[in-house]
Amino acid sequence: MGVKDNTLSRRDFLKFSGGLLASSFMLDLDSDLGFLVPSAEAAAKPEKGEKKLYGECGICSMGCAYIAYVQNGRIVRLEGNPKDQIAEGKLCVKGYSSLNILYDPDRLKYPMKRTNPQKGIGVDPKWVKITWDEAIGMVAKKFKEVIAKDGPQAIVIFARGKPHLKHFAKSIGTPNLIIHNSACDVTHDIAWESMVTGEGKGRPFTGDYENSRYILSFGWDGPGKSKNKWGRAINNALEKGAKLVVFDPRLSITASKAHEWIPIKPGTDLAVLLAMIRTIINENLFDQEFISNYTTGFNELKVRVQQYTPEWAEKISDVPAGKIVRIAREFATTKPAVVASHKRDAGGPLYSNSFRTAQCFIIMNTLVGSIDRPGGRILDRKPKLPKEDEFVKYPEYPKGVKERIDGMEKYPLTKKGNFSTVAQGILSKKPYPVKAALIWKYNLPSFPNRLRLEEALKTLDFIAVSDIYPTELTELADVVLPEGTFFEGKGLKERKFHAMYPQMALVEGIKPLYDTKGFKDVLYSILEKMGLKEYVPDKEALKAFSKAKDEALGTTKEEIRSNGGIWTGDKTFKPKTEFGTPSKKIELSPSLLKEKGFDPLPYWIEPKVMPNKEYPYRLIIYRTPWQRMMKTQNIPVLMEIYPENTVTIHSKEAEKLNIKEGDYIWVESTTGKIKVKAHLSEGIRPDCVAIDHGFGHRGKGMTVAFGKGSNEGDLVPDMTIGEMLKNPDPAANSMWNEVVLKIYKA
Amino acid sequence: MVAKSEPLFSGIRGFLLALTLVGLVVAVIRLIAGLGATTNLNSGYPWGIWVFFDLFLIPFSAGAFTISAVVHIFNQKQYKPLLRPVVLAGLLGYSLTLWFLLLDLGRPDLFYNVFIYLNPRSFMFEVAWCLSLYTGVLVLEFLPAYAEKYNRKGLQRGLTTFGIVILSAGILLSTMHQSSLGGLFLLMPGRIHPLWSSDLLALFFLVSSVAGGLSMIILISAWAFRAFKHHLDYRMFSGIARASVWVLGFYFIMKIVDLMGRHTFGRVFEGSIQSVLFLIEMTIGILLPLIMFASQGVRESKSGLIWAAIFVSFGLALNRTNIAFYGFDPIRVATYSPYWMEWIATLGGVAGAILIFYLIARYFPILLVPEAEEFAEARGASFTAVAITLLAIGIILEGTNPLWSGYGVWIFVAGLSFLIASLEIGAGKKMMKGLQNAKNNN
Amino acid sequence: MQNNINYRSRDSSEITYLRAFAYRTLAHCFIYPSKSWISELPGWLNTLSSILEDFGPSTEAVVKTVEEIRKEKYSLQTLQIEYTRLFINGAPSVLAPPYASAYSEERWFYGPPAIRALHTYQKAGLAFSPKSREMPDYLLVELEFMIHLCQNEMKVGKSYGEASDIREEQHCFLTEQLMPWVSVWRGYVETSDRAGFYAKLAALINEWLKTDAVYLENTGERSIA
Amino acid sequence: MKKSLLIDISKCLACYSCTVACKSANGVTKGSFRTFVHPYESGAYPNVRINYAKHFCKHCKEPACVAACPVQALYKTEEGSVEYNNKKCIGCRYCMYACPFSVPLFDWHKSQIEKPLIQKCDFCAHRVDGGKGLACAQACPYGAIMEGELDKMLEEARSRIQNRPDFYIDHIYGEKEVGGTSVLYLSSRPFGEVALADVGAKPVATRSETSMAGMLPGVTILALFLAGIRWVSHRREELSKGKEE
Repeated sequence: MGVKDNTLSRRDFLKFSGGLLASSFMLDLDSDLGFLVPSAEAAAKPEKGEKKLYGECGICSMGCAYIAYVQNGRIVRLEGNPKDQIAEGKLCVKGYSSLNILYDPDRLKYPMKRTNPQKGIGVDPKWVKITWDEAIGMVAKKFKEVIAKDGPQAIVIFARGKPHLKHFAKSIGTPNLIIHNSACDVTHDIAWESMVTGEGKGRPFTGDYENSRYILSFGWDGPGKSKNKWGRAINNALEKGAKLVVFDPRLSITASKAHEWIPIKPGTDLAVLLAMIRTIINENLFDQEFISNYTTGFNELKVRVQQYTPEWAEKISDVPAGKIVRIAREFATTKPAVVASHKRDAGGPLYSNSFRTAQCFIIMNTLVGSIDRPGGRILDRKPKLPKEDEFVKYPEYPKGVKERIDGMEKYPLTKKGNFSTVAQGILSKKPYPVKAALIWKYNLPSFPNRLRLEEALKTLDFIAVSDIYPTELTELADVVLPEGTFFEGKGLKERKFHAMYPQMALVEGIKPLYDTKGFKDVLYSILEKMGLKEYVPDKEALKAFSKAKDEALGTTKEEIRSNGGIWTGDKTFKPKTEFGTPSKKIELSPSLLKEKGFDPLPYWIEPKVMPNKEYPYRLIIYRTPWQRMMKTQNIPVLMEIYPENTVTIHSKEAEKLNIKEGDYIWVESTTGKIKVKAHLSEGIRPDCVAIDHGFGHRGKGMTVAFGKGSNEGDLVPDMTIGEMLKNPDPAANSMWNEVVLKIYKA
Repeated sequence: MVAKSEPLFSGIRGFLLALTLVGLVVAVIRLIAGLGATTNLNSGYPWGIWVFFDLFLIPFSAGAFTISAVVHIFNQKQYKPLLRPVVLAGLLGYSLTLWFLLLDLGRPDLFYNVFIYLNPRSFMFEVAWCLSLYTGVLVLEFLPAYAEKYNRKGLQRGLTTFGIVILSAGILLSTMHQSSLGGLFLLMPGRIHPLWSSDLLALFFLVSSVAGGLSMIILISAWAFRAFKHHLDYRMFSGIARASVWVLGFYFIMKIVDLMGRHTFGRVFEGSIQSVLFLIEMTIGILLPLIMFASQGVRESKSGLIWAAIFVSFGLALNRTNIAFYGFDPIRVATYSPYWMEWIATLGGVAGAILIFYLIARYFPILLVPEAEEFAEARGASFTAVAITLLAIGIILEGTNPLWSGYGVWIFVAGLSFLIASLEIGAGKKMMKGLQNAKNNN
Repeated sequence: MQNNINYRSRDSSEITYLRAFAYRTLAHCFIYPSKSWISELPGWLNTLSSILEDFGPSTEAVVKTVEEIRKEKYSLQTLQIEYTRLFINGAPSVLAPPYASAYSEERWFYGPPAIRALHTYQKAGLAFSPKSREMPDYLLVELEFMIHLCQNEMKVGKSYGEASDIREEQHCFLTEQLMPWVSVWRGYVETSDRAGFYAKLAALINEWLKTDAVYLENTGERSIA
Repeated sequence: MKKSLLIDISKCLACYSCTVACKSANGVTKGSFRTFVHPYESGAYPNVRINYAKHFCKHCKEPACVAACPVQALYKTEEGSVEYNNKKCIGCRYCMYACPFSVPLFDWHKSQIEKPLIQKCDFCAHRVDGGKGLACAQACPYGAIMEGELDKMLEEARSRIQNRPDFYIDHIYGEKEVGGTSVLYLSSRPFGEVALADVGAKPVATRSETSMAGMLPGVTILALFLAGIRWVSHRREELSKGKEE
């Protein structure tokens, strides 16, 4: 640029010619600099003032739509989008502080590969920055090698069950897509699918709690997890005079707002529910009209529950029979009433009987006519959009091995993978050896007994990890594929999990800060590099698909933008009269379970473990409002509020053990032990201790999170598939709370 | 003056010097690293040993204004030999106080803001200004020794002329800040144990400071004269002892009446730690020395006087610590015990003060100068004029301009000082003469 | 040294060109190591050292560092590992991110220094190239900006008023934006670099910035006079 | 217009959105907070309650901290807020003692170079994130914090109590406390349980101000008294001298 004609003195010229080729004399900026380009516009109109940018918060599955205010290319603050039915103009503590993730210096910035053959947590992988081409080439090459030598099943993919991931796994021919559902909501999933929505259709998260008059919670703590729509809903419902009753061994935040907190014995919610169902049926308090019009299997259910008297339940659960009967009556006679539920409540993957508990939640809601009715649990109301497979066609997928490394092919209903059994599957090399893994945004502490998985992953030849942060898992990776944050993506997002009516949120995104790539693109690039072009969607087809979507919505992004970033469909609520089951009714005695050889009706199952002399306490895992799983611990402000997790112990028990507030104590199970800070409280059952999730990162790359608190998952046993099968649970849940403990001063 | 044969920093003085230096180093660390890193201060106890120490040091140093009042206002000339050592001790006490305050400030770099942005409603403002002004006054009061040593005639003349004004200002400022110190605690009624939390705190602080000052006169003189191996006639303290009886008695009765008036007398015997401490304070700190000073035997015994004075000082220290710490309900749940750095800085400061006292006493005419501080007389008329002017300016500033009212206070106090100085014998005489002349002329 | 640049006798646009070239070379030395980069490195360093040599006794340290770098041989992989570890992501964590914001009060990237830099670029009529994925306070962007300013100075040539304005601009950006954080950053690099190359390079960049600031100060006075 | 906040403790779900929003809106540095939510447990198992209350500056009508501050670093504005001038503050921490609500906090963790300050809510007088209004109220997802004019907020509080008389304690904390504050609290549990103590209706500042007001007259009387004594004592000396002569 512009300096070619500047001549140099002779002496200089001699000097330079000794050093460089003449062509280098030019101050050529384009080859490796060229960040700045002359622009008359920039000088005339330097960026000032604020720009609005719409987006969707990616911290949790609520997906609140936000408005970001941008100054000088930097987001300075976030607000909830008032037009969004989920955000209602607000975000939560994690959402507000999520800018810290976007601008976190610790983020993964470029693709990297390992140069140190030695692998382990805390061992320097000696990263080397590579280009995306190289990175994807490495993954593709390795995968091809593995497929050629050991077959596609030797590749395990750990990732969320997005359609493109399922597609990727099928395209390369591996059955091993390990989704986290066994640790998340698998029990609810299967209960809903078999009873209401139909196989493979999933489950709703939505609840019209705001309009409920009687809300029952069995371990559900939505408001206490910063699910801010639910917090508002409960506050509003209470203001309107609703009654809230919470069964929970721990005085959760929801329980703190409840009219009644019943410290039930952990793992016995099922007994109370069965007795309640019996009471409601025998006293004819159920919604006759709803039951006769929209359900099947009522009589079988009636017969089944006769054995479960309130007195029987009292003995098991510590809840007085009179209380059970009273609450059952109140629940059935105050309309609308609802059993609130989300993921890791008593019906979640916590206990051996959780699947049956989840089933009872649905039965309770059905008995009072609260399935897809105002004030009840609401089925999804997504916008009617064309499906991708209508536009993008793929050839038939290769037929591979059916057996999965986590043994889940033995479970006819859940095909999503199992966090509890995968490690032992890999280690035992049964039914086949595994050689490579592709992992997307899962971290070791998300698994029960992470040490076993660490051991298993170390036996693999090749691991590729895609994440935002250098988590402890990335320390085991051979290739790191950095992903952008939710601030850096673009598109239109469905309001899915908590929507009462169809809505779409516009996601605009800022210019990515680093050389990151979305995982979907990464997957397609890998396929392409592997020579599986036929499984990469055609660009034209995708364009047509996106156009069809716009047409279906009857609007454009620009229009949505000018309307405040949200597209809203028909708001009127039309209760469903048909459901997804084969009978199109809510099946109280589901045919699907019968068909797959399971008992269709709920029955009492003892919790797997009971406190004993050596291990006198039960573990309760809970989640704080200010942390989201293992995602938000590198946010300085959140760690300032609450620098490490604690174990909540009943004050009297602590006194016995001479433990004081703030003491560090050992919490030990048969699987492992962790050191945690003690918090004394009267708000917990004396035979339980509660630990909150989200701490104990071992990855030093996350400088804020590293070394703070402990991971309670280290106490939870993983299992072989054989052990898992011993538990009569069609959902194969991970049983996070089936742990007994001893505690002692550190 | 003083035997100069002794080595300067040997034995105990060497130790003091070492302690002073270590204290200084710690203080410098504190002034760089900040309060959190170098102290155990916390949000429950934002003030610590430095402030507690100041709370004791200030009334203890009240000896300086007490002795000036005794000598020059009450005209008890026999105490003149004690004037300089006690004033010097007072000066060092106040300097040390200011040093500790500086260490304790969160933003020592901005200390001067106290003199720029004024809030006359604040007791802290009053204390800060009084402390600074009074320390200045004490320097002036000490200057005669300097002027004598270096034979500065001009300065001497000035000092004899304005000496009485300076001294009066010192007394007024002392009264003000001694009571303001108690006033500081008026803003925290709920936090101080009812045994101490009285509306009369300011008055209590003032009266107890006079008692403390009287005892300090005894202690400092005894120590100073002994340190330099001079003879001191202890019988001269009997007047101070008698005065102490009155002051302590008044203080004691006031305390009892106050407790009765607030219906908290019963709590004296409630058995809590605070009540025990209160009892110790009242018995060992007030009653015991009161009885001792009242008995002639003690008054004539050297050790008796010293012990009684020690008890008074102890009572004073205990009283201030009780109010600020033991009887204080922390702002948040917290505990406080000084960090080693706080101790070192404190001890270093005290050691430094003792050392400086020794050095000054060694090189300046401090001890055994019975003829010190004779003030010139007969400036009555001009002083009266100045007094009236200053008082007027002070009132105008105070009344009209809120921005300047903070300065008005001090101008007013200066006016009062001149007023005290003007009302003197000479002036009276002159006035009489003037009147007679006028009559005669008529 | 005998062959120091004599500010008074030398053509100022020539000096500016050399300065631009120094910035260009330093920036080039800082890009991520590749095969071609490492094979060209001795040439670049030779040139750099001969330019720097001209800038008087205050650059003695600079020249020494250049010599040191030149003498030592570094394997490509070592340099890549160190680069990644120091400036991108490393174990245990990124040690010396080359962004000004990393050394401001808050821990965030794209902090006030980035915004300040962006404003300066915009004022100088520069915008971010749409293909670049960097933040405004990235070391290379800031060095590139200095080159742009040098080029501007060459363009206006000898019209002293304008040239001195641009010099003022350079001096300002150098002392207020670049130097404060580079001096801190250099400390981090020096304590953490295991290979030694980047420690020296960082020291070199830091030294050069200081030298250039002194030069700009001197000539600034001259041009005013 | 008098700014005001109404805090409904019964609606607080301890999420700390207010704390986080306050910090980023006001650029509060690491380790310092201007508002914080505390849990308060009361009762014994199984009849336990936990309540969560946000604590921050109440912006008193007659603020003790303003009376206490020797350098006017704390001052009351027309809108009713008590603001802080960090350029004047000398860090004496008397405000921490004076505040009846234990609000001001000092940056203990900061070195002298980092310029420690007093941290206290100033009703978002100096927002750095470009936003307007009160950050905590805007952030609160649960309607536990409401921003508005003082009279309107009092009205709102009264109507809430009226609508749910069995639920709320019939008292608006802050309406009369220490002479009235700009921050009002509603609660379904006794205020003592959430560390909103009974501080009385009298402003704390008046106690010290009464005492302060007595200072100058007191000193004047003292001065006259001293002058008198001096005159008498010297006169006596002169007389005795005269006798000797």
